[in-house]
Amino acid sequence: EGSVVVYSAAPEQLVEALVPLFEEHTGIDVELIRAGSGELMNRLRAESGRPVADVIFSVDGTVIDFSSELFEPYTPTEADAINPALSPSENWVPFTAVVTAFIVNPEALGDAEVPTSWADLAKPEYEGLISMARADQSGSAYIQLANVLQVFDTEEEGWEIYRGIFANSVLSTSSGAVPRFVNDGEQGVGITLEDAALRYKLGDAPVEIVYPSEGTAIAPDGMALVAGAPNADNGRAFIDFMVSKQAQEVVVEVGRRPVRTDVEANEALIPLSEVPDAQYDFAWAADNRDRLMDEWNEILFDLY
Amino acid sequence: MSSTTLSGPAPRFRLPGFWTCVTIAIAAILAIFLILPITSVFVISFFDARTGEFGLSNYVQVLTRRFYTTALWNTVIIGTLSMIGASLIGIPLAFCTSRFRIKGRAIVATFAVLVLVSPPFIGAYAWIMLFGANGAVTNFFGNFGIQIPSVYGIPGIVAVFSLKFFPYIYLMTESALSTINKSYEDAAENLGCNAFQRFYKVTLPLVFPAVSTGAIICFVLAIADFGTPAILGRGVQTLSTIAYAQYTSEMGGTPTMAVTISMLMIAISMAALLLQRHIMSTRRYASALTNLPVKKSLPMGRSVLVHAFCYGVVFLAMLPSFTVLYTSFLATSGPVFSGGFGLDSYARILRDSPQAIMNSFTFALIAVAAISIASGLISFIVVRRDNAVSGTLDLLLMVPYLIPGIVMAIGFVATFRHPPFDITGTALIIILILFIRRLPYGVRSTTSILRQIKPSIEEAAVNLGASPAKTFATVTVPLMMPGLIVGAMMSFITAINELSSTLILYTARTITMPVLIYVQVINGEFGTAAALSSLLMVSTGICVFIVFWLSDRKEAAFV
Amino acid sequence: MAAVEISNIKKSYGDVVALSQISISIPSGAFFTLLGPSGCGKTTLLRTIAGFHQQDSGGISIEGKSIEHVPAHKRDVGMVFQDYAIFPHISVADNVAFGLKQRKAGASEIAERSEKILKMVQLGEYAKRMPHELSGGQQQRVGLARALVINPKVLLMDEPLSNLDAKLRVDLRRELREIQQSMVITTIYVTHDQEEALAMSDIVCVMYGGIIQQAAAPWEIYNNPANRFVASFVGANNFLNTEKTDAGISLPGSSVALPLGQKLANGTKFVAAIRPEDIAVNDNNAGPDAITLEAKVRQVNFTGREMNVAAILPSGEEIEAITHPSEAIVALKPQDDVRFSFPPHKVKLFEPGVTGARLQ
Amino acid sequence: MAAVEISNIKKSYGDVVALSQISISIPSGAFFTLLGPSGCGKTTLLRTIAGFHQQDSGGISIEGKSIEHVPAHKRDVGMVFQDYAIFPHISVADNVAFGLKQRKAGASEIAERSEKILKMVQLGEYAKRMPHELSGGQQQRVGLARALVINPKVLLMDEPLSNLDAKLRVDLRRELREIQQSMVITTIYVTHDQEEALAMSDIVCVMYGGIIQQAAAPWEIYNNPANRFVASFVGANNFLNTEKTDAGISLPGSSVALPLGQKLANGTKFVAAIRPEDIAVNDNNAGPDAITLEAKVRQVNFTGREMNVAAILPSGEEIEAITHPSEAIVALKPQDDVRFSFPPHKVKLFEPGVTGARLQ
Ligand SMILES: Nc1ncnc2c1ncn2[C@@H]1O[C@H](COP(=O)(O)OP(=O)(O)OP(=O)(O)O)[C@@H](O)[C@H]1O
Ligand SMILES: Nc1ncnc2c1ncn2[C@@H]1O[C@H](COP(=O)(O)OP(=O)(O)OP(=O)(O)O)[C@@H](O)[C@H]1O
Ligand SMILES: [Mg+2]
Ligand SMILES: [Mg+2]
Repeated sequence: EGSVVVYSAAPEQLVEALVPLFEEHTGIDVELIRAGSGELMNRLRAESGRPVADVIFSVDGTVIDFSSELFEPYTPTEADAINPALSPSENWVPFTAVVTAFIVNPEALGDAEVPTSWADLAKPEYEGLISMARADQSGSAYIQLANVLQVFDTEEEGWEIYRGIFANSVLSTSSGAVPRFVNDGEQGVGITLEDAALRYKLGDAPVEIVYPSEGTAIAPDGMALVAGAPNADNGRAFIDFMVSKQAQEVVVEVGRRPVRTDVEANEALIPLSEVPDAQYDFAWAADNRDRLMDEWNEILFDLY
Repeated sequence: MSSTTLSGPAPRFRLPGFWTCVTIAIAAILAIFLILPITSVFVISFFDARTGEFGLSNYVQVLTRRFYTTALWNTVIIGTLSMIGASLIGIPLAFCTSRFRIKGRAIVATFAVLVLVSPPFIGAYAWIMLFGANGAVTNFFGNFGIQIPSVYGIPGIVAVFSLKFFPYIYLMTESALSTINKSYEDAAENLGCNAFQRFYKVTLPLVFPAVSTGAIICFVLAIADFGTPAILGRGVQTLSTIAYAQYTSEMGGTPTMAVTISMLMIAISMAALLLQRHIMSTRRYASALTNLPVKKSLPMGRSVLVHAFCYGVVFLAMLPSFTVLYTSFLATSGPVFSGGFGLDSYARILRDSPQAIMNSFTFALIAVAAISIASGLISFIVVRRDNAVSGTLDLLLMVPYLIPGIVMAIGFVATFRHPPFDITGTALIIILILFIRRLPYGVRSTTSILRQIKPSIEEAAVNLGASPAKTFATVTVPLMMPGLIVGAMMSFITAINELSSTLILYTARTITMPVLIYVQVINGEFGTAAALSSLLMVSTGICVFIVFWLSDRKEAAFV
Repeated sequence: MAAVEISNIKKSYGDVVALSQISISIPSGAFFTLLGPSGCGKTTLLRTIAGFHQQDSGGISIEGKSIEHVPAHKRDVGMVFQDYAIFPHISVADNVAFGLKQRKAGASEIAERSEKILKMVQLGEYAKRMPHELSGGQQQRVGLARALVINPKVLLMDEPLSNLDAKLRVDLRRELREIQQSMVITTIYVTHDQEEALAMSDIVCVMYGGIIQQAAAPWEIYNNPANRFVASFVGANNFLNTEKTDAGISLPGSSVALPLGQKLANGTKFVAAIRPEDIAVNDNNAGPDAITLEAKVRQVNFTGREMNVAAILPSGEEIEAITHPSEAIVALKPQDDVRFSFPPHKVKLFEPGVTGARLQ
Repeated sequence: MAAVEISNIKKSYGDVVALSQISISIPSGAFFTLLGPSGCGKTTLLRTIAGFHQQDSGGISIEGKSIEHVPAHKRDVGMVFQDYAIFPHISVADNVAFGLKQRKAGASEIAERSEKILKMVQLGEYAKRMPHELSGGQQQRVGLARALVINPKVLLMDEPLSNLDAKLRVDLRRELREIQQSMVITTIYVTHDQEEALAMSDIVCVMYGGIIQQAAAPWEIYNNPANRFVASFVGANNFLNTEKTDAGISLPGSSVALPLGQKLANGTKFVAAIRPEDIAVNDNNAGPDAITLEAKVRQVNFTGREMNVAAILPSGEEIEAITHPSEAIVALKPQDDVRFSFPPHKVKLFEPGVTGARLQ
């Protein structure tokens, strides 16, 4: 019954689990383009005259808010089942909650202790030990930046800490590579997503998951219908399916937090309630994006 | 007599000849698919990144901000050192294999070629797996308390580039050394030079054109490669990593800074090329080949040393490929290698990636078919028709060597997203960019074989009554066939491994293997990336084998 | 009617004038040779006739028909190339059949004519071979057969023997001439080897600087060169500078007058040419009417059939004699005095300059 | 004392014997030429002397000293290469200075000696040029200057003129000989051109199949060839097969006896050699003691100084005569009857076979 073109920044294992299920369920063929959210937005913008994609899938919501003209708001059929705390914007539909966490390989830390907070990461003993994705290329890395700026008393204090972390970090071009480096023992600490870290842990890697004590962002990953989508109906069906109970249970299996209130989290993870919640402010992150990225660039220019 | 002359046919309008039409068609293709995209990229770099005003502000920014100037220096330093490193490996290796009897010389040469055509990007990760802080080799030596130098930073990048690009120097120098007139070396010896003096006073200057051409290729590739410095740089910024980061930045918009930086890279490459041309223009080396060099047998002791060096170098350079091959057979549990061997990774790529595999082969094959036809015709124009157009064509075909794939791709997007040329997102745009980027390989091969075919053979056909088009089809093409096939293989190998431009142009329907490998690698999915890479290496290896089998000067066909 | 009529052909490559005002008329069945030094325009003229490039002006007609607007592949002139130009990817038989196929001849006719011509060039058994299995001389003959089989109106050959070694060259030039004579085919032959030109041709046409210097039978060319260039290019020659005085013309060091029309003005400069084989060395029988010059030996070379005595005249000019070898001459050493003598009627006079005209 | 003494040199490449048992003694200051067809081992011998490869056995000494253990770069023999081998990346002056620099000569000495030698080879003004700006003949002279400037004990030259055109070759061989004589330098010269060998050398050494066939002065080589190979390779020759019968030895078609020692057995086969220039064509003055053969003309070629009459004997053997040109001979046509005559004492007899020994 036709096809749907999906631009996805979702991790491989999520796509592998969900897409065949959707195809089986609806009979719609999925054409998937995988890339970082930055690259996907570039493409959407380049193609805006004649859109190719129908849905953008699993990107940070602020990215969508930031270029909302490229998208068409849509309310899924089962919108009621979604945790309202995870659904802050009209422009997009949450798909899963993404929790920022540290993945730590104690063996690769040398003399340094296992860090427990953002402030720890800014300490000099972690110099060169931290793996972090670039905030200008990875949506989750931008969340990390906004997260740090939000959990301290003043934004200046946040910048102070972030600058320290930045200086200690080795930047990686993609967020997927961060836990890989920690797993391989090339670096000691990775700032990453809980589910990515979980996969390594489940694979028996010598790593631990640590939640920063100041608070961590619990951010919904969003999806949205592309304005002028060639297969808009199939796009809607895709979004509907992804918030369905069946799909959300699969989400849990691969280690992600569900958005539905009627689905439980993965048992290998601590309950969401025990995670120090930063009360991450999406609107602020979206509104200040230009300013924060300019500042980020300045740090980059300073440091290198 | 005069009456016969009068009754002769009156002068009549002559239709443009076959070759005139072909020349026009080729010129049009190159104008649209080469010059137009490059021009549109060039134009972009003059619009201010923020304000959109026309001017030099981007260049001012790039040339004054410390961040960019440091990167510029890093780039030049990495390019230069890698070029020197590759020469220090490539020249001695070429000397050994061309002047001494090396057992299994073919193996050395084959490995050198395989190094050239190993899949892009994944190699740098393989180096980390071996020599990283927790790499296999590092740990092995660590057990004995031996500290291996870090693979990170500029030294690591330079080392990796030297090992990755030395085959260009090796292959070019080797072929030059084995066709150099031995009389020169005899003369030097006769005039009192010992072996070493002979090498640096006579032999080396004589192969300078080949060495420097190889070196330029190394330099250009080293400054355009973004994968290796991105992975091994650890904070070292180069123009290529910045260009790529800027292009893929979340902020989106027109990739103005990326383009400006790329222009700088092109300018550096161009400067290097012009410098080399300038040096070469003051020398001329044509000489008759009356006295071919011979390979000497060495006494046992020295022979062992030489063999160890030759095999050591190519083995070291092949290490990442071996690592990738090995990795592809490891059993996996999610992203983690669970210990032991298994075919999980292959099972996964067969399940998930048939589209990419299909695409890779289809696109490369179609592009190669087009390249073969075009290069046959172009080489005829370049070699046989000695006029302004042919000279320009020859020069124009150097351009794809100098333009990084990412720039070409940005140019394609900028040029072909408006009607009537709206082909973004189609297979056609990928095939076209493969065609234009790999065309020089085909043309170079056919041109060199056509130069060896005496024009009198074609004239003989015309003289016997065959029209120009028929002569080309029945005489020129069959004679060019070996060159056409080698050219086709070369463009196939390079087209199927193309990453930098397709990465920007691909869509779900048009994803290719190298792109998929890239995506997998940055997602940390090593197993599948390794399996895909191995598949690519095997298909490339088969082509290499065919080229070896068909071409006279074997390895020389690859440079 | 002449088989080939060339009138007023001009051809330049940019600034280089390769041919200027060439007019030739070649009788049917003649073996016509273009002879001249490198760069004199021989190849250019031949290729213009074949149609590989267009003349700037002037006309060519073959058997009375202008071929100006006939493209190269329809001109029906056979051509044998210096570098053979045998198609290397097809057999000898297919090479020979190539032109017939272009002319859409029937299969049986092709087979018959190819076989006949291959027999004629003594390659009957080689039909199935590939070109690389043939020697240079055999390849040359395939090239000849391929050009002849189409029954061309004219046969063109551009230095067809120059890539072969000396012995084979002499053998093949005999064969070539025999085939040409037996088929009675009008032939234009290009060479820079004067011996080859003299030995093979009905008419030798000496070219220099894009201009025809003389076209005549070999004997005439050698014995009656029209100008100094022909005299120097065909055969060896000594040129001695002299001048008309009141006393007439004689050579410095000799009082014997050279034969010459008396109309010339005093003070006019000339060049006297004497062929080295006409000079006797230390000939005691030379009469008083012979011109006798004293000289100092520079070098004496024995070349087997001949002796070559190079000497310096008191004027500083060099003179060379070629004689039969004799013990007396072999014994000459550099710096020895030597006496050269020759009959005045063997001396020819030319105006100075490379192409100075013949006097008398 | 001989300048170069070669004794019993042997050299094989795998199965190919390139030199077998070569012994030569070259007097000081001589111009010694190795002459032979391609592949006879000339280059191998020369390169063995230069030290580029080692002989299998035998010894070489120069000026009385064995050079067996002296490496090539210390042998002090100059070498001029066939393909010039002028270093293309340095100027003419630097090429010439190359050997002196290796010998650590002082700058002023280098400048002085280079200049002097460049003047000697008439390249004084070309010192600053790059090699590619020189003609072939000029490059050859740079090669000569470069070899001579180091004052070598022996000068070796491997076909130094073979890449040049005919006229230049003759000029340069005179110059080469003059320079060699003025510097009195022992020279070993390799060529396959018999005329060149005869014209230049003090001693010609004819080689064939890795063996020396004859080493003697040019006159001797030409007039007294030691075997059939030398007779055929040096100069033109007609070889006619014959046989000793009861009646002695004569040629078929003639009853005049050939001079010969009577010791030979009946039925022994011989080859009679007669040089074409010793044959008279249709000579009515030929006496009864001249050998006279009737033949049919195959082709008559006029080559300027000479006429070449090729004819077929009744036996089917081909015979060729070279005579002075005359109108009568020019008039001969193929198939005409012709009479060849020559004095019996000009005939030489050899045993059959390529290197058949000389009889008498
Ligand atoms: N394609 C060309 N472009 C420019 N000049 C040319 C070209 N072909 C020939 N010439 C020049 O025209 C003149 C005549 O050349 P041509 O080839 O006819 O001489 P040739 O008599 O055949 O000489 P050769 O004996 O060396 O073959 C020469 O000066 C040559 O340099
Ligand atoms: N490097 C080699 N390996 C094997 N055989 C060789 C080698 N060099 C020469 N030969 C053989 O040795 C023989 C003598 O060769 P050489 O080069 O001395 O001949 P040449 O007399 O110089 O001939 P030319 O006149 O062709 O130069 C030939 O049969 C040749 O094929
Ligand atoms: Mg020519
Ligand atoms: Mg030789």
